Amino acid sequence: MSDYLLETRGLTKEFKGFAAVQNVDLKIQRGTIHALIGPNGAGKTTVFNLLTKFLQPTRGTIFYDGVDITRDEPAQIARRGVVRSFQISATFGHMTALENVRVALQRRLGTSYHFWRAERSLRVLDDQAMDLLEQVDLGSFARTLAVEMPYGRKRALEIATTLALDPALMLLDEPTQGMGHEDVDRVAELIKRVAAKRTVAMVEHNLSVVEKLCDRITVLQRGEILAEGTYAEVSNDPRVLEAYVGVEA
Amino acid sequence: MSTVATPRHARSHGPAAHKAWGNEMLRVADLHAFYGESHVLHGIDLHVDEGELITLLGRNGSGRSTTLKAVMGLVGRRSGSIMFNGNELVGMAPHRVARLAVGYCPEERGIFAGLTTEENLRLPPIVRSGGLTVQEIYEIFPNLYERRHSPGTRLSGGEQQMLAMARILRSGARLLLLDEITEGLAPVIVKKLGEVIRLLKSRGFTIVLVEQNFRFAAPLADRHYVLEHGRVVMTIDQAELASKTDELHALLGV
Amino acid sequence: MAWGIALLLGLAAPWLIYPTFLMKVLCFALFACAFNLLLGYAGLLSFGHAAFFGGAAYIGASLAKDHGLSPELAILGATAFAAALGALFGWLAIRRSGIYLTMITLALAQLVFFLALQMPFTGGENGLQGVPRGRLFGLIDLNDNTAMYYFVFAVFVLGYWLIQRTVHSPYGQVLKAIRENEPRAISLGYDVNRHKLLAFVLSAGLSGTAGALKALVFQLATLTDVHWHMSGQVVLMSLIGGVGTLFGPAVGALVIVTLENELADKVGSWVMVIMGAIFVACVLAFRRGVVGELLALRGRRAPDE
Amino acid sequence: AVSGGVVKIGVLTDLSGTYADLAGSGAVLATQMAIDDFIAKEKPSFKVEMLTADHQNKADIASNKAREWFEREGVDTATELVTTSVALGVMKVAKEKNRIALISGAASTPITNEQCNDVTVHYTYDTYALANGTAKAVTQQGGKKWFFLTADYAFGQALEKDSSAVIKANGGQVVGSVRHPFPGSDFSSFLLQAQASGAQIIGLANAGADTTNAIKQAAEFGVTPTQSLAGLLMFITDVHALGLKPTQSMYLTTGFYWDRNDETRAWSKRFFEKQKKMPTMVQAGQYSSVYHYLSAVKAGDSDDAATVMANMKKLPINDFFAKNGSIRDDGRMVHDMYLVQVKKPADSKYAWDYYSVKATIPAADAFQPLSQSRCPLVKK
Amino acid sequence: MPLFDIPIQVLMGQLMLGLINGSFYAVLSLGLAIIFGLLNIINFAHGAQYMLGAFVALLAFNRLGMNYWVALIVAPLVVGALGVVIERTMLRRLYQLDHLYGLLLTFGLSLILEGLFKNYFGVSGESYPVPEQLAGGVNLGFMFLPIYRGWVIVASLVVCLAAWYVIERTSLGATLRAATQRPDLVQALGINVPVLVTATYAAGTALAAFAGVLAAPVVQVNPVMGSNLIIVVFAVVVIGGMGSIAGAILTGLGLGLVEGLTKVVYPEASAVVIFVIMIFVLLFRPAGLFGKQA
Ligand SMILES: Nc1ncnc2c1ncn2[C@@H]1O[C@H](COP(=O)(O)OP(=O)(O)OP(=O)(O)O)[C@@H](O)[C@H]1O
Ligand SMILES: Nc1ncnc2c1ncn2[C@@H]1O[C@H](COP(=O)(O)OP(=O)(O)OP(=O)(O)O)[C@@H](O)[C@H]1O
Ligand SMILES: [Mg+2]
Ligand SMILES: [Mg+2]
Repeated sequence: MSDYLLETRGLTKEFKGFAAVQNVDLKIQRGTIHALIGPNGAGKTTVFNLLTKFLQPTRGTIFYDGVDITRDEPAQIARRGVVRSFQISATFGHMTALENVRVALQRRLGTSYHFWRAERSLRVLDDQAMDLLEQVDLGSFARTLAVEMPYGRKRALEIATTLALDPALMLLDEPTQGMGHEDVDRVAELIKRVAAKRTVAMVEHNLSVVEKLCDRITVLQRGEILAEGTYAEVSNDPRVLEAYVGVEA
Repeated sequence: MSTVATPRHARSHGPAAHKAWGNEMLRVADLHAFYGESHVLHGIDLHVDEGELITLLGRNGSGRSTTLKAVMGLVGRRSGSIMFNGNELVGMAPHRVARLAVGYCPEERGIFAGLTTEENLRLPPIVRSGGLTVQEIYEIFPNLYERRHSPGTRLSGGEQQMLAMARILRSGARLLLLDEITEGLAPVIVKKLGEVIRLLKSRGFTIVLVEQNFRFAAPLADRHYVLEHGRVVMTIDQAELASKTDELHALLGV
Repeated sequence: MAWGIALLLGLAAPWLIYPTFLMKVLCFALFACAFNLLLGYAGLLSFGHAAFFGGAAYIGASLAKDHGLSPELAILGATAFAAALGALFGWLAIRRSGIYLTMITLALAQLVFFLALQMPFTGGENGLQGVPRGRLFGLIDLNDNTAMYYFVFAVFVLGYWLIQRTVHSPYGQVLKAIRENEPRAISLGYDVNRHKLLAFVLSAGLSGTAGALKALVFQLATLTDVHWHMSGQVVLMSLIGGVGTLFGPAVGALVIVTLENELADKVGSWVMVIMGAIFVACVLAFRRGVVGELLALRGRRAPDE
Repeated sequence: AVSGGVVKIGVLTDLSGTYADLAGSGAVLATQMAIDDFIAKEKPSFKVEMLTADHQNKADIASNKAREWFEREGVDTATELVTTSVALGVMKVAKEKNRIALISGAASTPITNEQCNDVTVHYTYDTYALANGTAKAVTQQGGKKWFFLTADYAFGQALEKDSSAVIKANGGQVVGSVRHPFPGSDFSSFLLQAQASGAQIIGLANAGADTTNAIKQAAEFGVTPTQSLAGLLMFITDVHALGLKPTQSMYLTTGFYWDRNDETRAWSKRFFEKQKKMPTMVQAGQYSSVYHYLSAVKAGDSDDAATVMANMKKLPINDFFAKNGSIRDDGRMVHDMYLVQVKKPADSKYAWDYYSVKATIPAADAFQPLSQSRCPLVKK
Repeated sequence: MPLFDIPIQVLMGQLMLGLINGSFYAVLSLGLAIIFGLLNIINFAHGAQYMLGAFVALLAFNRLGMNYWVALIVAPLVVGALGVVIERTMLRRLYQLDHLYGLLLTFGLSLILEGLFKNYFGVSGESYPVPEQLAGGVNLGFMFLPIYRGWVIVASLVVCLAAWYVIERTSLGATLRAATQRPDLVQALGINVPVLVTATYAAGTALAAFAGVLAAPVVQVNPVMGSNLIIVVFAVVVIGGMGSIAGAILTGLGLGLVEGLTKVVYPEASAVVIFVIMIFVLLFRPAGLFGKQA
């Protein structure tokens, strides 16, 4: 078994001759929290989209747990245990928080095509769903429709939903985006907690969150890897300071 | 959002009322902005006098771009007051704002894929006399002249950035809202842009500059506003810059 | 409780209202509810549902008339046909989304219309006439209007039950999730296209049931049932009643069929204009439809309902 | 006696669709005229009421309405019933409810063949009469080589088949045919094929807008006058809509022409005053059928279907519409038909002066002979 | 059927006729594509607007004695004005919503228009005479081509080329193309996008009316002339893909030709051939022949 849970080789994505991601060799180590940072448009979200097959890479291969998954369908990737969150909050708006989480849990029952079964058959999942909601402090929101929840709570719900799949690898795209201080801290805490048993890759602009959480950081710029290392290494890299922070150290 | 009332009334008092502000060009007061349900700006206050250049600094996501978009009317919802030369911009359609001689250069550059360089350049209508001619623009940016017939999106990042800026210079806009114009550009082009900005300043343009690249912005600006979580957390005049550098670095997380 | 009352009303109705009219309403109500399963619960607007409804009407009529099948078998056969057709349509259409999907279903339905016009067994523009209602399970003579009514009512209740069960089933939950946020549903590991396809098949199949039933009630199947105006009409029914409400389309069907019937001798040629105006009014002002507006009203009064 | 002292006549027609011009409100007017004339002239002991409805060309609406009329309103006869799918549907309901269906507008022969029943009268015309009349007359006059432009569905195919048989029987020859999709708006391609076929006559085995478009485009492409067109199902409204220029010299068969004699002129002028259009054969036939029906009710002093039918079949029909008319066992009302030729624009002297009557086809020859009937009611 | 051994000349004739029909498809799908490009709305009322164009010409001729050439200008203006009203009062309120509502609204409008005309003018319609200047025909050797038909090809090609030129080669067109890509940004650059949108819808409907006037002397002018045609045009548009203006025009012409050929080889299929092609195109190129892959 390789040390790396996820590995890309020469990953490239071109949009009409414009390379959004170029030759990216990304290695995510098992059991770590790995951050992807970089200026806007550096290609972070695109990398995530490639990893989860929302986009087809133009070139390059992706290995997950040693298996080549470059040709997998998005849903297949998810079933392998790679689950992502979205940059813009992605909940199921007109479903309650509980239902949001339950829909994720439900896949395991294998009844997703059973249109003749009663919804009652899903109640067996309620306890587990409640559990997950409690984990992200949403216990009191269980019966609230997702649209009616404040932004920060929605992101928490999204994380709970992601957790429901018990993913081996979680991909979080700017989990703290659009949150106030308190929310940021709570979500950071949460990520730390859930990352205990799994591998996490995240895109994050909030460097203090990155510093607090991440074991390893990859800095992207214009679709290419600019630097890689621990927070200390990266934050002292003059190229990073120049390109990302915009100040020469 | 009760403060909205004051500037709006000021307008109804006629020209005399805003004369009192001196040659102030733009005043933003208690500006809130929303994207759908997320509340991004929490009461921004700032002002720009004619001929001044100010910068908006802050980390990613602090709301700098949103401030510019809010001025243009490109956010989902906004409240508060934005006075521009005696006109209230809140509630005004974006094209009317532009017609008041406000030029906007978005952070993603917004070069139109289906258009050639020259078509991109000629797209914005002339809103005031005194804009640069296409000839002058090509003199400033010779690269653009060379590539004038190629599709806008085939240009390099730097060229696209020049094009995005050049495009608003032609229209005669007097207030330029520039978002991260040095983003992802090679140092040599950044330097070039610095010269252009100086040139524009000397010609009397008023500029609001959003920058990550503090080194680029510092020597150009008359005043800096530092934003965090949609609020102005610090204002630094050019003169105070040296004394406040540490504080600033802390805020910017450098 | 409300369902109990509705059920009782349905059982008593033929003594109060003209049964043939009621049967027509029920057939269209089932059709509209089935259609709405796709529009309201899977978020897919088909403009080709006439193909399922009318196609099944022909198949059901032919099975009963030319092949001498009993009514229940004819209906089952027609349903299976419509479901298969739905699978085919769906397979082609879900490759695209939004407006494209709508246009594709419309065009495919046009193909079915031409087939219906030309195939020998359909009787061309004369339609398939004189379809025997036959004996249900070989026992009950459906030529008796009351018996026929209760048969239609039973099928409707069954169909409606199946739809509401589908909506509130594990599958329905996934479908709802897909409609709310498709990329998110994919990222949870659901094969979105196959779920959509199933919705297509179910909706088409039940539309077919409704079509075959109607063919038996009126003892004929004609081109009207496969014409694209029929596809438009079922959209209108859903829109009037309330897209995304379970019972709304049935109400919409009642409204439209009543209008059609009443307007026939009152306004004559204005029917089309009036239908068009209702369409426009619904889109501009009452997008929630009758039932949707009522639910919203009740929701406002009792927010935690 | 007449139930309730009232005879109720329901006019179920197309008020808004394709057939609104040839039947539609004109048929309603004709019915009202028949009722008024009957009451004025015969002074019956019963009252007569008329109901109308628009079936929108939908068989289910029609049969639903008919059923409701029969069951709830006590309507005694459903009349007009243009378009065959509607007629067939309503016939079934009439049979079930033991009322009468008086068909004027529908054209197809199954009405009096496979699908016939003993409560239906097919009054004005049918496709056999039209095809037979036109094809026979044209062939006999030397139009031996035919090409068919056929609407690709049952009705068009039936027209083509019936006509072909007649043509061959009269020594003619069918050199080709082309099936065009229905509805079509562009016939130029098919006309070109017809042109290339070397036929003398192009038979239009279609109806309505298809026929008018084909005629119009035939003139445009110079198909006419080198080749002649024969409309197998055409109404005076079609000629009116097209004008005489493209239609001139065409042959067609009709059951009625307003300008045929003083009697037809007198009635048609009354009709014209109200409708601002001259009557089609469907509208004139509608008048005649309703009048005849009421006479039969009076004769038997009953509105019971069997009695009325018996009397309708017994009484001869001789009015401005029909000469030597009688109703056969299969429900077919047979009467003289007329072969007409459309006038050249120069020969048309006044409004609606469209036809010159070339021949009268006697009732006995005009319709499908009973010997060929596929109607089970016909005892052979 | 003795049609497979058709001489080449007949085939040429049929291709010519296909081109004529293709011209109508091209003008109509062009209008649809323009509207779709900027408004993201499938204009279901396109067929009704085409019918309206023909009727305006017919009525103006009957009632006012207006000649064909004037009608060719006036009818598109009148229908375009109606387009302005529709966009301003109705469509405008739907842009925030799912695009399907635009489809439903225009569907309702088409019912209203068709119904009104049926009421007032009956269903058989009337003939519109071929303008004197274009009466008669020329013998091309392989076929007799009515001069009017030749004019149809020329006029539609000219209009299509003009539309293509305006959109692809002028500054107005540049603005339009930019607005389809980023309406918000274009507006922020000082262009009145709402007016542009109104004008675009009006122009699209005017094109439909133009096609209607062109068709008036060829087909019987009646209230249903548009509703059957439009479904075919939708198929044309799906096949072409909503991507490009040139694509809409080329697909329209091409499918006219294909349909023309089918009428000779297997006429029964000519009504469905376009739909069959559509299925195959969707199987192999879901975005259409010229559409941008999603
Ligand atoms: N579908 C697409 N077509 C064309 N270009 C695209 C597409 N998606 C992304 N891009 C371009 O690819 C580049 C990388 O985009 P991406 O979204 O990955 O950036 P990012 O690093 O996530 O930035 P941010 O921090 O703003 O989220 C950008 O220039 C973007 O405009
Ligand atoms: N279209 C949008 N929808 C929802 N949220 C948005 C949108 N655009 C920006 N935001 C959010 O608003 C906040 C402020 O964004 P803004 O773009 O103004 O930041 P910024 O200071 O310009 O930073 P940078 O450009 O470096 O990302 C961020 O949290 C961002 O995620
Ligand atoms: Mg991103
Ligand atoms: Mg920004």
